[in-house]
Amino acid sequence: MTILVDHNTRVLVQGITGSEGSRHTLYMLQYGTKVVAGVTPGRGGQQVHGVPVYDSVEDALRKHPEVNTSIIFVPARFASDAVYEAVDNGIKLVVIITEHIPIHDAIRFVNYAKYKGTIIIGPNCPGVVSPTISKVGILPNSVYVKKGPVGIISRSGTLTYEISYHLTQAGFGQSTVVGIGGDPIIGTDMVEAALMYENDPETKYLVVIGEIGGDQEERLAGLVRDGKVTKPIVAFIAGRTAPPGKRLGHAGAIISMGVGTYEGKVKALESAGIKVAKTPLEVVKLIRDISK
Amino acid sequence: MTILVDHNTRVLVQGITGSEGSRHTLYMLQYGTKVVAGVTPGRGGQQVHGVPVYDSVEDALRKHPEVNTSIIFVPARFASDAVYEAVDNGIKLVVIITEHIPIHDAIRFVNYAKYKGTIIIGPNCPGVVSPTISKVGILPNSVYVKKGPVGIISRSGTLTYEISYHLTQAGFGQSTVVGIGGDPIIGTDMVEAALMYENDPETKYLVVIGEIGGDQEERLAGLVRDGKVTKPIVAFIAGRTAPPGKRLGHAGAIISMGVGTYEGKVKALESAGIKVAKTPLEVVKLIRDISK
Amino acid sequence: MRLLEYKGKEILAKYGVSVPKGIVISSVSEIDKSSLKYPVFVKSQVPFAGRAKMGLVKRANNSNEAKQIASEYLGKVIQDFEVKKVLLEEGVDVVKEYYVSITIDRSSRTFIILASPEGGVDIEEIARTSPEKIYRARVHPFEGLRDYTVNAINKFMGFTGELASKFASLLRIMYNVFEAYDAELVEINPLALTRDGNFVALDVKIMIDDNALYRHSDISVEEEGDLTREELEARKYGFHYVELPGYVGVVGNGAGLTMATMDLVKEFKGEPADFLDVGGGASRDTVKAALSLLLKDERIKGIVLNIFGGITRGDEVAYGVVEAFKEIGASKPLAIRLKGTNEEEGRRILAPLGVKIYETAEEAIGELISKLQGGLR
Amino acid sequence: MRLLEYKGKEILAKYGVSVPKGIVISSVSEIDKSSLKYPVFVKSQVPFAGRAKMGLVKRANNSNEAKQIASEYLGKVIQDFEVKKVLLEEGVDVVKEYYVSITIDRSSRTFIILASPEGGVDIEEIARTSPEKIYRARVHPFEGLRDYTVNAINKFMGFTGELASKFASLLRIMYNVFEAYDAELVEINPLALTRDGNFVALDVKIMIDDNALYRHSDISVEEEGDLTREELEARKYGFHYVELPGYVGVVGNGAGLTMATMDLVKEFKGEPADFLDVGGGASRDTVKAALSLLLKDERIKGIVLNIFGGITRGDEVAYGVVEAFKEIGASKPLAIRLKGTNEEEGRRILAPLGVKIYETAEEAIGELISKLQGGLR
Repeated sequence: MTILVDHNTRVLVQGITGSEGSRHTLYMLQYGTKVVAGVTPGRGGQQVHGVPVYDSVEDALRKHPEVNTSIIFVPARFASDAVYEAVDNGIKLVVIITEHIPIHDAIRFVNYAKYKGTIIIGPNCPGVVSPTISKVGILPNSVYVKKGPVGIISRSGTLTYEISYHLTQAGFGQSTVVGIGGDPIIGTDMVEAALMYENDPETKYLVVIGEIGGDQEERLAGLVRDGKVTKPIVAFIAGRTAPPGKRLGHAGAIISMGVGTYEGKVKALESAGIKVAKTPLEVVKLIRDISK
Repeated sequence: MTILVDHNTRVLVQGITGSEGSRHTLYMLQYGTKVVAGVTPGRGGQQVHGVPVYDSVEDALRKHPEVNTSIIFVPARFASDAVYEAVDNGIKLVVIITEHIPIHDAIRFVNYAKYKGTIIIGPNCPGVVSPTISKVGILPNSVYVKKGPVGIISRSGTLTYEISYHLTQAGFGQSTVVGIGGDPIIGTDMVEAALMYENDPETKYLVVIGEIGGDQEERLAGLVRDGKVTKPIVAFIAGRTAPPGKRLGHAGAIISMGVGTYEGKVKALESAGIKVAKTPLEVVKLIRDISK
Repeated sequence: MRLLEYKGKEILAKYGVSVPKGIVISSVSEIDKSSLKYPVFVKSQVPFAGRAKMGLVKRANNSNEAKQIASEYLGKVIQDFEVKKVLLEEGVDVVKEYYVSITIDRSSRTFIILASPEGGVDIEEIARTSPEKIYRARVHPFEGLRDYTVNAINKFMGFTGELASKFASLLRIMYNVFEAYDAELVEINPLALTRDGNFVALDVKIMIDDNALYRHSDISVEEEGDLTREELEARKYGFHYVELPGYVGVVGNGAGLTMATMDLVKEFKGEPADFLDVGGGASRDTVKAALSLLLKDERIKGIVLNIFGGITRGDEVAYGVVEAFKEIGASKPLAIRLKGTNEEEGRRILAPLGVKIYETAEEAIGELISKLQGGLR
Repeated sequence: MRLLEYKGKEILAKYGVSVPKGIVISSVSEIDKSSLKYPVFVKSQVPFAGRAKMGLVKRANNSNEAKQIASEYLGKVIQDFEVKKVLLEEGVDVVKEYYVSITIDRSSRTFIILASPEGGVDIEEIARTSPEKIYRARVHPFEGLRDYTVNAINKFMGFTGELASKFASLLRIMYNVFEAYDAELVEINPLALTRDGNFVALDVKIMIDDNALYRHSDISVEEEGDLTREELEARKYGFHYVELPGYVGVVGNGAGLTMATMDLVKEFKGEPADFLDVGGGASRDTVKAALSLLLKDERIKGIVLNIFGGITRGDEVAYGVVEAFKEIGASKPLAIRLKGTNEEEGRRILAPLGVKIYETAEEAIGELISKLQGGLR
């Protein structure tokens, strides 16, 4: 088993005719993902890499009622609309790749999706992959070649690929890898993702890739202390050398109100018995130690 | 067993110092309801019929964490605020007696409550009573004196008392009686209430008191046809002689777009095998027939 | 409350919707002062549908005709409503007529937009005869009107390009008005597409939630005069009253019980003359006013008062009855059914009147109607 | 984007918040034209905190003093930011100072109001030393700011009667501004209670979500001049850049990987000179601009470029490097780590430069730093 994405995943690509949407549709198809339809308003009737394009989600679902997952490449100004369209049409998992979505928009659609029972991953995230099974995202195909016992939750994009790559090189395949996104407001946070893995029998260990800013890592530590997450965890937190009060790229990565420092996170994690790696490569070492 | 209200019900009265709030607090106490606290902003520290009054729900819950139910008597202009306060404080059942709440307010707080997992009964409703156990409402104590196998769902107030009275006179006690309210937008509709009764082993028969207008009765009939509600139902629909396009009292009771006629409702109900009584007294006769 | 056409148009125009050029008058003399181009449509301002069929909208080719029609309308009483305003509008060069409205969808607890390329006719008629010609788009208040919804409606309506963006703006304005005014309905029917490619609202129906009127000081009930006499009376005393064509007066407490009482009157072969719900917790003043209204109504031959007390107290009801009788006189047979809260006190207060108090509504109505029908024969 | 104080005050004042009487100047000559009553506070307009301690706010007793202070501020470059505006404000008769702000609460995904009777100091300081003095009220966007929340805040702050209703209005205005401007923060600190019983915003900090700036045409970035040089440059090329005090230039793709690269530099006993994230799917132009910025920075002795391609393509990155080298010259040691999408093409394109391409970031950084430290010794 995996979380979020599995053999039954049938994908709709919103914004399929854009350059990113089109390119990653190809990559997903190459990976083996069942991409069954795409949407771009006004482009109904076209095809992108053999995938039929529709004017609206409603039109697409009428022809492809098996769709249960959507991935959004729509530009930021129109992305919120695409999210509502997916949610209102009852799609159960929506992965938002788009970055630069206004935070006031995100806070509303994330709450709306939760209210409607749709899981949102992102925005500003690399997506989800269950290696060798299905990928709904932009993670590089070449990295995700091995199924295995490690579940990854990451606030980062490229750093995830980096760590996944090293894990795979060292023989540790992954059950599912979730890039939850780096924005301050995201649909599924570290804690929620960890609870999903908790119910997945194939995931034996968790790798959590955090960053400075926010309190997700601290809340995850709380969950572990409360016994609600019981699987062994190895964490890596980026931003040890980041100065407070500055945003480092991600809007999410800012230390404020004394919350979200590297030290605070490491302390919280370690006090909950979570191993914290100092470098990306050390993650592999710690997972190896645990798995012995 | 009962639905919504039982031996564990602990009630907070919002608007307890108003004349209605105060009077019905007394009646509820006399009925045996565990009314443990009341709220009126600015009146914290007072008592109403021995029930302590607080300035806010937060204050009340701090002292009475056992509260799980709220009843709202706050005047219409302030009632929405009271609902949000109850919902935000995690109260699981909120019964709104107040009438004349603007419909745009209701549509928002009803959706908000659903999103937060709070059950709303009303607005503009007589409340809920599980006879001899607990009452959260304004239904007359003298009518609700007998526990029994009949579950009542009603869009009406006084008509409910009338029919309950006749049922009790005829020996048919009630498990729970829910006055769902007569406004166009209500927190729990006939269909939702029927599904609650479906899971209550003590409820053997349902009495549904409908009215012209809306499509709740039609949707209930659909549920019965789909086998989702299986208990025998007797219905009475008020407004057989009402002219179309006119509102009869309740904002809910208006026939429009050809939806909500008496004939349409009776047809839908009967085609689902539901008996429809022509007069309130006939309800008793039909229940007697069914129970034989 | 249903706004009169001109008021609804004023609001939509303020938000940017095109409406025909026109003037609202309350006296014929105002017509001469206007600079309207003839022909014009002279439209009596009444708060109900079907004006054209009732001859309440007519075409005038010059100001004399306009004055003649307007003077015929002004002061006319139709369905108990007195016409106090008349709208004169210039014609519009119409290519096609559409229907569009926003209202509340009870079952999904959302707003809903209805749009149809078949305008000008009654939407209930379209809904009955060709429901596939109406597009229904739900709009959740938590998300607002989204582009994807607007696109879907445009597609259904067959609007593309510039027309689609004009219709999109129109929908957004309607939605804003719907929210801003606590409306239960904002309807444009017909919505005209003109020869020069614009949308013009030919007729407008806006219904405002009575319970939210306090938030809308620009809408004044009395001044607009768009309520019937009974509605105004009912508003004053806080009961709900609807006139019906029969001869048996019906008073109850609670809408359901009152409707059920009407239904029983019919079941006993009588004809209800009204629906009058004194509401929950009615005071003696309300009961007195309600009963007085019916006692004074010459159509009404007898009255049934059906009370099952909950919030409503039997003693208050009884005092109201006593006071009404004192003031108007016991001119008509009255059958009282009184149960519930303070029933015993009520009976004691009513005893001096010598009126029979029944145990059930069936008995009360049965006896009253056989008495009346005896009297009518 | 952090608005300059005067701009934040303008917005709040427009919505009805009282601010001290004052003028904004961009040249000293404007002071004579004003009718300010002295003494005034002369406040340099810079987008960061701690002005008072840095001597960037001073009191002037007459116009000569004001002119002298203003001329000292105008044109001054502080933390790489050039002061272009100065605010002169009359004093306010303060009884007590409070703190109030609205921001976003990530974990609950709601808005949050923070209020404290301890104003004037840094809120992070209060949060650390006496967290019980801060009231935190969550406001869900689906319900908006409710009375019960306002009441609770008033109670905590100790406001009753008229003061409570004035503070309630203030909160509502702040909330409206917060929503209307896509703000991430609306903060008034200190909020003064004046002797005549009014609230006056003495200092204001508004942060607008960069991603929503397109909706706010009244806020123009360049014109306000409230961005540092690097921020402006980064905005132009679409990468994220933060200057740090070290000597090792860091470029990565993705915030996490770039931070991890910085951390590795430190781990290998180097000092990162910057955080530069070229973002996802960076074009050759972006890479070229990023690298050029660091190549030109004299503080920087060597650069590590750490790319793990996903959206970002190795060939594009490589072309960017080649072009930067062509333009600026290979003046500093560069350690490149390139993995992922189109890695092989990238290596091929970079081959002519003779730069070593590493397999892991650890190797690249390790070798670079030992080379630099060798050179520094």
